[in-house]
Amino acid sequence: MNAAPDAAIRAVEATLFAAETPLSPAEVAACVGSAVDVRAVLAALAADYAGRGINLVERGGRWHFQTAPDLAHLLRRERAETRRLSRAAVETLAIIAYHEPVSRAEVEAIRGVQISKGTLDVLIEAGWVRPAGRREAPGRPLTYATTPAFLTDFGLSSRRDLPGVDELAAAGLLDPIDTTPVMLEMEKDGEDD
Amino acid sequence: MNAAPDAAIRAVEATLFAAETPLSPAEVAACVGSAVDVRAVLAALAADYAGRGINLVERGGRWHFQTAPDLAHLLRRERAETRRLSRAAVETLAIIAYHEPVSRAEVEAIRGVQISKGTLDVLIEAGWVRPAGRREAPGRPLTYATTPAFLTDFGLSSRRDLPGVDELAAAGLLDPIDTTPVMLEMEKDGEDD
Amino acid sequence: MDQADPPGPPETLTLALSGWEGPLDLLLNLARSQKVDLREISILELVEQYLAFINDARTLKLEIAADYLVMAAWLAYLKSGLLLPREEAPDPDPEELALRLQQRLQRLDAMREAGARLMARDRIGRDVFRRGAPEGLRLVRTPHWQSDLFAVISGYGAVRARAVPAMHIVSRRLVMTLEQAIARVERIIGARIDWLALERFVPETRDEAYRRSALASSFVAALELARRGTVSLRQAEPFAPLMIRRA
Repeated sequence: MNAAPDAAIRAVEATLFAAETPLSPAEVAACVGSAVDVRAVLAALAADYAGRGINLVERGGRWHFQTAPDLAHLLRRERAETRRLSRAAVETLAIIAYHEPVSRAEVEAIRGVQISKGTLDVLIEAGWVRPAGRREAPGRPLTYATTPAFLTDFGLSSRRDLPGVDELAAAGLLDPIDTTPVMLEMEKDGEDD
Repeated sequence: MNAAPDAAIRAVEATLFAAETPLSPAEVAACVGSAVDVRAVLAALAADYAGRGINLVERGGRWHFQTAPDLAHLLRRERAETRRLSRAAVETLAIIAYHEPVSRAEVEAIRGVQISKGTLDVLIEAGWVRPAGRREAPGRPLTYATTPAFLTDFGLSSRRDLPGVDELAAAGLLDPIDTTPVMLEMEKDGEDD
Repeated sequence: MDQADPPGPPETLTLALSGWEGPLDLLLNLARSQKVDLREISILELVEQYLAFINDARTLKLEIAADYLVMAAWLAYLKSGLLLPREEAPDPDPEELALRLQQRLQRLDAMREAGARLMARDRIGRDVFRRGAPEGLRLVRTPHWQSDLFAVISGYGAVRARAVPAMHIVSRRLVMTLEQAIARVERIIGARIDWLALERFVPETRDEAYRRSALASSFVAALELARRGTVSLRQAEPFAPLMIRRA
């Protein structure tokens, strides 16, 4: 930019900066006075800011400042956060793995409680569950199955590696150790967030 | 400004421009990456914008862009005049700013009158004053201090920037406040009027 | 105005004083009228001005708030102290009081001035403006989900276990019934005439739960037999051994 912008440039610059909406040249002129050749100043300002982190742009005859498009990533930073699956999500994943393909209603029947919308979303987002087509049955319910990533991430070479019900019983994993009343386990949407 | 600012300058410029609140150098660094010497870039950017219609300023350790003060007449017109503070509120704000942390009794001792209930509320609601803990003294009075927003809104880089603060301190006018009412020293003599 | 005006009939003329925020404010304005630096004002002259002002107000039959009168009284007292020869001056030292009054006026004046200078600064939202429509900075958290095979397997186990009807089995515990205890106490007591501690009636066992059951039952049995008049009980003091003998 120029070292010493003239009064008109400074005025237009400040006006557009403080404005809450993009301004037409006429609106700018209403602020800075009609003595200013607003269009010329806008063009000069746009040139001043070209290549900077802030640009002056025209959209549909109205002007506003915006951050340079190539810097958008600075304004929207992503941070990966490791999160453990909720119990509802783990159980849903397990039921899908043991019974796939399985519909949502079947998962709920097996779990004995409803599953929130977020629970399946989390499993799909994690890449472990995928929609697996509709069942040819009344209502044509969507079914779900596990993905190859599920096998990889959980160290299984195939679903046959999952221990069977008998083996679970032998390992004590079918003992009614769970003392939490099932009825209390009402799921809220977003529980898995 | 320079014709082709480097990537660091552009990044800091865009970040501060997009931010909804003033940012500390650490917050800027969190956006632009720790490889950038944020303080040096901030100084360079502030120099770039000096003399323009927009300035980069530091207030209480945080940085933001704002319009140049001399252009106030252009911008003020369309905006509702900010609420006028009562004389009591102005004086109370000044006393808190110059003496903080300060108790209500101390404010009253300086002003020679009680503070009405609304006065402190107005200052707290404006975001300029906050409760600042209790003093370890008889009665454990609550004290008040100014906020970062006070510095921002009044264009102060820090409390050392308060107008005339050095002269007042040198004159002993910012010494701890004696809250004993003058009248108490009279004892009973002069009361038969 | 910070200070509530004193209650009074609406027609009463409090106007003359209502421009002042209390006596200190009035004093400061009078002091300023001396047109010298506040550090050099004459306190005596100030006292005279104040008292004259209050007197004028009174001759005009104006209602004067009490705190103005208290200040007037205090200033009259201060004046008399200041006029006394130094050695006769009362305690506290009037010169000291005058100095403190002067400092209070200076400080109030300084804060008023500071307030005015603060208000005159370029204020955000009045003189300078932040960006009208900032894009905003957003931190988007992308979750990276974690679980493991054991969680899945045991989760499935928990689901299946919930589906299985639960059967509750109460485990049998060895106890000594009251009837057994009564029979046992009667049998042991039958052959003895000396006092026996309650513990002596409890069979030797390694089963702590059974021992406690036997102790409790033997105690109740002793009470029951005492009620029937079969045995006598004696205890020297609270928590001393409970002694039992044939009645």
